Amino acid sequence: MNQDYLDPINSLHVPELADTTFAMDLLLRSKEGVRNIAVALTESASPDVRTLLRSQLMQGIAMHQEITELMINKKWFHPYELSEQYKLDQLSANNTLMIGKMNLFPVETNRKGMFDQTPDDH
Amino acid sequence: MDIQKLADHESLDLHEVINFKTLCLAKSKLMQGLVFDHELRALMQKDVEQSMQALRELQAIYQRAPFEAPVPQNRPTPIIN
Amino acid sequence: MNPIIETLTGMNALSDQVVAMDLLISAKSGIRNYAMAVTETGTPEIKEMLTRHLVEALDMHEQISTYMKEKGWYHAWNTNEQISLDLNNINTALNLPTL
Amino acid sequence: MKYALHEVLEVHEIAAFKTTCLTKSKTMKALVTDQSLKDIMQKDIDVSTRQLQEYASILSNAKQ
Repeated sequence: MNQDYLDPINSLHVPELADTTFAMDLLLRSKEGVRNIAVALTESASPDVRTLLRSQLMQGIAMHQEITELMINKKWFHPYELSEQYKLDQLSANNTLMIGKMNLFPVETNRKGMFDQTPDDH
Repeated sequence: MDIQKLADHESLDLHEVINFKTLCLAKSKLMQGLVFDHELRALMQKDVEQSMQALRELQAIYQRAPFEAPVPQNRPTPIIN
Repeated sequence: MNPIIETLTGMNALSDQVVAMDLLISAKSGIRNYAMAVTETGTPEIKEMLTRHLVEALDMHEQISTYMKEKGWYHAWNTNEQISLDLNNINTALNLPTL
Repeated sequence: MKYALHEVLEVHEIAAFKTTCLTKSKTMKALVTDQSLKDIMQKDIDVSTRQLQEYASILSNAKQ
């Protein structure tokens, strides 16, 4: 890939790259969620809080299972073939490093002026 | 004797850390376009640079995983039919 | 603790309270361990087993914390009281003679 | 192998943890006077025993 991020050649593998990245993000967040709820459960004593957290914990585990299966089915995740997983890990690291090097936002991103006034305030 | 290879469990931990770092890098990079505050944006840029350095180092160590394999140019299975 | 064993072993410091606290802490770290493990597995068989064990660990944690609350060894809603109890326990532990 | 490597490693960790828990509960139960605490500990012993047997069967499945 070249350094010009507006070059259409660079959009060649973008849909996969985007979807795999977001799926991996969802997977990690669902993991984090389950762990956070479990920790919270060990610290909570009120029965209603515990009931709520418990049902959310089960929901979180189910969600984690769903996203895992989806990623395996789509071949974005290979927990059983580690060499395949290794290739994906290195590829997405390389791709993201390349994005990291791009100058994506060369101009000012401060858009505060768009929000500072109320509509009637001319 | 191959003393360079990593143990199974540390290789799997590396897999976790690499994917986590990759996501952190992508988020910090892309979120800069949404941020208003200069200092926050500068901090995110600093995080991007540090993450890139960290990711390169992680990648280098990851090559010593027992399940290491030649990395192809592109993903083997495109999702667009 | 059983007075005979107490004198035999010189472990009169290992009261029921300490044992119960140990059980509570084990249950807690068990739950955290299970939560980690459950989110690392994809094989349905293992995941189902670990989820079941997680629920059992939650039940155990609930039982032991209820028991300790009834005994007055655990004040979940009264921080000050919990702190005095903690300080008391700390002192007991610090003043234990080293065998 | 039927299971993924990381799963086997997780089960191994949990099994190690549970083994020490079971050992502790078994020995400490003898030192306890209160009957309801004894009951809870007995339940813990029963549940942990069954759980450990399940881990043992998974781990022996995983062994090549």
